Amino acid sequence: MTDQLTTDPTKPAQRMRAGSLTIPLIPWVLAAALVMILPFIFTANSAITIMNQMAITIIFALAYNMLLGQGGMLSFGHAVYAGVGGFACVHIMNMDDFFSQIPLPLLPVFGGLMGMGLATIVGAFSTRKAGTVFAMISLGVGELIAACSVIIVAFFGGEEGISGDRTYGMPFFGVEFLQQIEVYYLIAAWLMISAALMYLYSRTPLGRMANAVRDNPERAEFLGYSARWVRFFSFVASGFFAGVAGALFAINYEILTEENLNTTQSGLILLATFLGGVGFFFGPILGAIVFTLVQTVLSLQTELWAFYLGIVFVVTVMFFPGGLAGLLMMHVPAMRLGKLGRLGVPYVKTLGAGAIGCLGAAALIEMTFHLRHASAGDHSMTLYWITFESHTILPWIVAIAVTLVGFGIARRTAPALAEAWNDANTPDGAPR
Amino acid sequence: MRTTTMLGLTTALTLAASAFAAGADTVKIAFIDPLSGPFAGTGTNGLHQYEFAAEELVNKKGGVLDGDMFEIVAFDNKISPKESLIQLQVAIDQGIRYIAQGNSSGVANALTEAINKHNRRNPDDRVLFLNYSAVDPALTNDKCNFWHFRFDANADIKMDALTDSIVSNDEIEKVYIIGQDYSFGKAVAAAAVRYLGEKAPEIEIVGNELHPIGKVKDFTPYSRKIVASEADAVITGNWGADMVGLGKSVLENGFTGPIYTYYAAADGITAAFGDAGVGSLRLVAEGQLNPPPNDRASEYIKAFKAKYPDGNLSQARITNVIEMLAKAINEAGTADDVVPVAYALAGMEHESLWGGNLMMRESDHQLIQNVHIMEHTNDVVFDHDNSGFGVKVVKTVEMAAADSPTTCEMRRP
Amino acid sequence: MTAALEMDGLKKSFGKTEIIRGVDLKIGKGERHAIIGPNGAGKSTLFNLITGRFPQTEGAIRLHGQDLAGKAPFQINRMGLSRSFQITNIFPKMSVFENVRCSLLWSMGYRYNFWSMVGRSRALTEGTDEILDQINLTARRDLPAGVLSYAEQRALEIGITIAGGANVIMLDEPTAGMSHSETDYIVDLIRTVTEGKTLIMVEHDMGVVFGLADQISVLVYGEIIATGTPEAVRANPKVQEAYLGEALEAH
Amino acid sequence: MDLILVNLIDGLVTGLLLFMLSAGLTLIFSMMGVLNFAHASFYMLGAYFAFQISLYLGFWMGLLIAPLVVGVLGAGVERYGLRRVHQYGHVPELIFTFGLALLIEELVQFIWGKNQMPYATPEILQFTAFSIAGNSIPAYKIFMIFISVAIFIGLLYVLTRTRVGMIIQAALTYPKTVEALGHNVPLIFMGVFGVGTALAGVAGVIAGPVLGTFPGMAFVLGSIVFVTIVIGGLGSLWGALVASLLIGWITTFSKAYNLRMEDLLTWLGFTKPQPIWDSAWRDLWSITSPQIADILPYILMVLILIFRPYGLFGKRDA
Repeated sequence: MTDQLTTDPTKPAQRMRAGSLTIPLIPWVLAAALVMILPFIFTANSAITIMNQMAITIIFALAYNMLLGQGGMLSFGHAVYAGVGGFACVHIMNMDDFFSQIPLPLLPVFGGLMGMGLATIVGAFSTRKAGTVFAMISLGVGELIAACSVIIVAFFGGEEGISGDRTYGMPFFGVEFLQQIEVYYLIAAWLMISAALMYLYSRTPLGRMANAVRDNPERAEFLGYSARWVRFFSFVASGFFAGVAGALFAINYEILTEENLNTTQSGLILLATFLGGVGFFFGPILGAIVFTLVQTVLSLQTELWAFYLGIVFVVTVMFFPGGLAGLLMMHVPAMRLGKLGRLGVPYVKTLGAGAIGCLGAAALIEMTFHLRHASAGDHSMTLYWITFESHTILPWIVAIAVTLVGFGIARRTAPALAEAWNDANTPDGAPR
Repeated sequence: MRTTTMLGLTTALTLAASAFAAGADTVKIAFIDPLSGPFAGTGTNGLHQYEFAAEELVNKKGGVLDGDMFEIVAFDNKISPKESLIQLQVAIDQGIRYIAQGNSSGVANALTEAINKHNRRNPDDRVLFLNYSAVDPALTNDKCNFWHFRFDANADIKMDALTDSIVSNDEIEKVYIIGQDYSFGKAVAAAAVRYLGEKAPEIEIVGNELHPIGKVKDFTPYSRKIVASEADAVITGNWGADMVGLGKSVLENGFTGPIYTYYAAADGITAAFGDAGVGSLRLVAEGQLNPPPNDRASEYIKAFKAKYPDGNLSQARITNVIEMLAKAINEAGTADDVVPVAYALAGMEHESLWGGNLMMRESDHQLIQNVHIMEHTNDVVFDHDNSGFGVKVVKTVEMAAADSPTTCEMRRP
Repeated sequence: MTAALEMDGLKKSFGKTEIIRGVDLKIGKGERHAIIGPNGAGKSTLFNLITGRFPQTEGAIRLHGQDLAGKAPFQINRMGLSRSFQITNIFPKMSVFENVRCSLLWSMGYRYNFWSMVGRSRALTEGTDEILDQINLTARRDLPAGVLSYAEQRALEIGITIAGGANVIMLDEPTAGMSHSETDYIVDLIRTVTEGKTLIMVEHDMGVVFGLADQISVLVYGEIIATGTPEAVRANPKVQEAYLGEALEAH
Repeated sequence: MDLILVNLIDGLVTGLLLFMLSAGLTLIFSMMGVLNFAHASFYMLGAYFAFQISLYLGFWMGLLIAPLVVGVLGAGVERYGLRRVHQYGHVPELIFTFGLALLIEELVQFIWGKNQMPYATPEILQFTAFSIAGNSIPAYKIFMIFISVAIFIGLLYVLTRTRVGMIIQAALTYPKTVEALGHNVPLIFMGVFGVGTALAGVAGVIAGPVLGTFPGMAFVLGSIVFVTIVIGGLGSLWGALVASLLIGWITTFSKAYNLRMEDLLTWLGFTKPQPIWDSAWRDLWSITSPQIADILPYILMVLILIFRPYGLFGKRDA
């Protein structure tokens, strides 16, 4: 026991100490560069629209994760803070005299303040408890405000929502934001600013205490911090950035409707955040990217996209509670040991086969769906760029065979992968 | 880790932009409506009607111009305004110039605004909006624009016809108005009050109320009130599950008078009412299926049912959209520049497949057409939902509201 | 001179059961005071009352002469009282370093600060490392606290408790469930880190009690039956009768 | 007034239906400490299964078989899903059931499509039981009341009068002790989950024909069920009953009577701004009670959570 405690204290500590003093700059610089370059790679307006949507979702998901991941508060109604921020911004856009006095890039500040204002009011009573009580209050408030959106027409515009025109703002260095690409850079700038601020927030005393309160609210109270106020401040900060996301939505789409507030939207952001992983700062970023792609791109390919998303989500919760980010970070120890390469071949063998099996299973699902729901005369269907007759036996045999073989190989090679995994995570020379 | 993300992003975005190559010999029409989620049934059925109409009415006759074929490209908007705007952008990027949408006035509002802004900001790739179903009167009034054309009769026109029918029925002395609590439900209620007040002030409106949209589990309390009010007729703009829920509950609780509706047919609603709705359900709509207006229409319906046995020819106006668009493109001599096409469409007169004349009013781009009052019955040639029940025309208002006023101030290029 | 901690007719009932039945106790500044008593005597309840976890039913508690009635745990902590728990109560997912740093934040005046980086404050980092050094956990600095051994977690618990610089330290059975060598280690640790502070502890291990305390109170069925120096308590017949008996003789 | 009596009966039907759902949910909550977001999805599955069975074997066999199938499915979800997620903590558990609810909705659409199913009440019950001042009470409603009350009494009997019930109650509070006594606690948990979901299944079977069998039926009812058990107090069976009836009557009466916000505001001493159509408050003044009937439970829940976080009948620490 005692010798365990008296191991040489200097070495590992020194190494890590440097890490905790400085904030890693390289990923941020890379991310900024990437964001700058992207529109030159994907030049189509639709690609830019999708990237705008992605950026907005990222900010929103990061804001949401300030609650879920960092504060341990599960909210079922967070869309209302983004929504109300967005609605406020559209109203500002419609105040001709005022709007022509402020440059468009400053608009998100107003959205943020609005989201923050609402969060202050709601947080005043909802953050007294965490857990189920908080979740249920968030659900109740979310439902209430969503229901108000069709009743209080003066502010929310009813089911049609309200729309404005971003170009009526004061020109910003001559830019009037007529084109998607100009909007892209505005959103990208806000993305970087918001992400950086949220990251920095997590490094402040309050941000650290949010983690402490999440893990053990009682202990935090005995350290001089009121768990309630820590939660409250996190909630308000999260409301601000959600409002910023809402404002950017208003700028990008120039319209806000009931769907920005409803519980479906709140549920989706929970889905995206959890899919990405709540345990790491970059988790929600991954989640938002993947989720937006599924929603806008996969949905062009199959009408069953929500079904697949549901499966992926449930599987994630069951087997990878750390989400995508957790999966990636599982590889860090192996990388530290410089043995990441050893996983390559087993990965290709098992995951490749597994992916083929999944594609086969998806094909079976699509074919079943086509068989059941396509119009009776319509026997031909296209899958993976192949057109065939869904009512003949051959495609079924092929799909079943692909599925079975894919999963079969994956299963066969799984032990080898596990072996390789253990190997890659064991320092050389250490006893196995 | 970043590289994997990038890889995924690259593939996905390439996919999104992949269908870039616009075919030289096709005129593409983007169909932006819900194809997944709760309203997918209606959306998919609409898509089939578009595909069938394009094939049957244009492509089989040799296409437009010098043999260009119509192609319907489907986009799933999940009935969300936000998704609709994204898909609109994708469609425009694919070189599509014609946007068809109909489900939800909220989406139509978002689209018409976005298209108006897009056409102003990008004069090189302007698009037209063919609204085939969204009936919010504002779309051809305050919010009208040069790029928007509505092929359905709007809520006011329908209410005009509907109240005509009520007024001509001597047995109706008390009317109950109930609807979903949102813009369309309110518009229906307001129009009903206005027209009844103008046409027959002696008819008493014994109830006028709104209920939350899509949230009501049990309509019994509402039905009780309706029955207790001794109303002779009910007017509602409800659709979907709210229509079935309200209608069934009202009938179950002993109401026997007529229920005037906008959307109580097809999409499972006809089947859900079945025998219970006979003698009560009335529908105001364009497009006559029963009795069949002419042989051509009968053939068309039969061919459609042969191809889509589970489908419903529920939106007859879709054939008008396709035929009139084809005609306009031929008149304009181009499918790429939408401005002459729009000028050709505005003011166009056309004889509908379903009988009667059509006229696209130049002042507000509202199609003027015959509006029918139909009743839910099993005495039909062509049924809905394969249920043996369908709707039959009992009264027709010719060229309804042809001279109705509009507040539209259209700016033309 | 006011006492560090003072209890006056303190009572606590849960429903109809009275757990603390009138406790009067004065603990002077700098005292090392152990509260002992048989199981179910109400020792932990007494701790929970003092630290604001439960509200008392009757009576008063004063910290440096200030009434604690109606104060929440965090307010009491800010007045200079800190406690550890019988069941290890740390932040298991955070690193050892972070555990200690969090407990320093309030006392170093950061409060609800959201504009400065904790990593940038040299004072904070050094302060934390100093504590880690004191509790001999420097080598474990960057591990998640949840993976530490039991004794290490107990050490960390004490570290968290003293880090805030409170001058009244309350330890609830700091050596519960430990082996002999571990116990010795913790006792040494407690002795050093509470130097110059008021220490109040609940403990079962009489070796620990007699090794550390200079005052002992005996709590039986919610009442203090004796208070005094170890020797006096040991000699008190009431105590012997009520509780200690053999345990003390054996020592 | 006669209408009051009629509304009382209607509200009772709504409330009892809600109770059948919330009873299972609250049992599951007191056992696992987690809100099952997918609970209403099992209700939907009950309706769909019963519809499918009724096509071949008639309504009554559907009433018998469908809940069993749903219960077995529910037990399977507990055994292979929740038990696994349990180790990660409460929040992932909640999120798991949330995902499950989405998945079940998609699955139902995948199998049955998106339209409403023509699931109807059995012909033998298609008559008017009695009328009160011209308002007919269908026999099916009486049947619904009868079934719900029977289930409540049965549940109460099993929980308080039988050995199994004793063991369950003990296992809810002291799982470790009960396990030490030689009972298979995981099996009990699985059983309770199965019974809870089967109850939801029964509710689905009997509500499907009147409230409609469509993919959105779970979503429409879903959150209101949580609201019910939160208002009643998490884990309290009596609380669930009282809250269900309360919500049933509140919504029914506020729909049945046109209470206007205008009257309330005037009574409170506010003056109506003129002209009203130009005022920012116009929407507030025009609100009527039927308009907001179905969101009243949410208002009630938020208020209760603010002033009494443990619900009407809940224990403080639950």
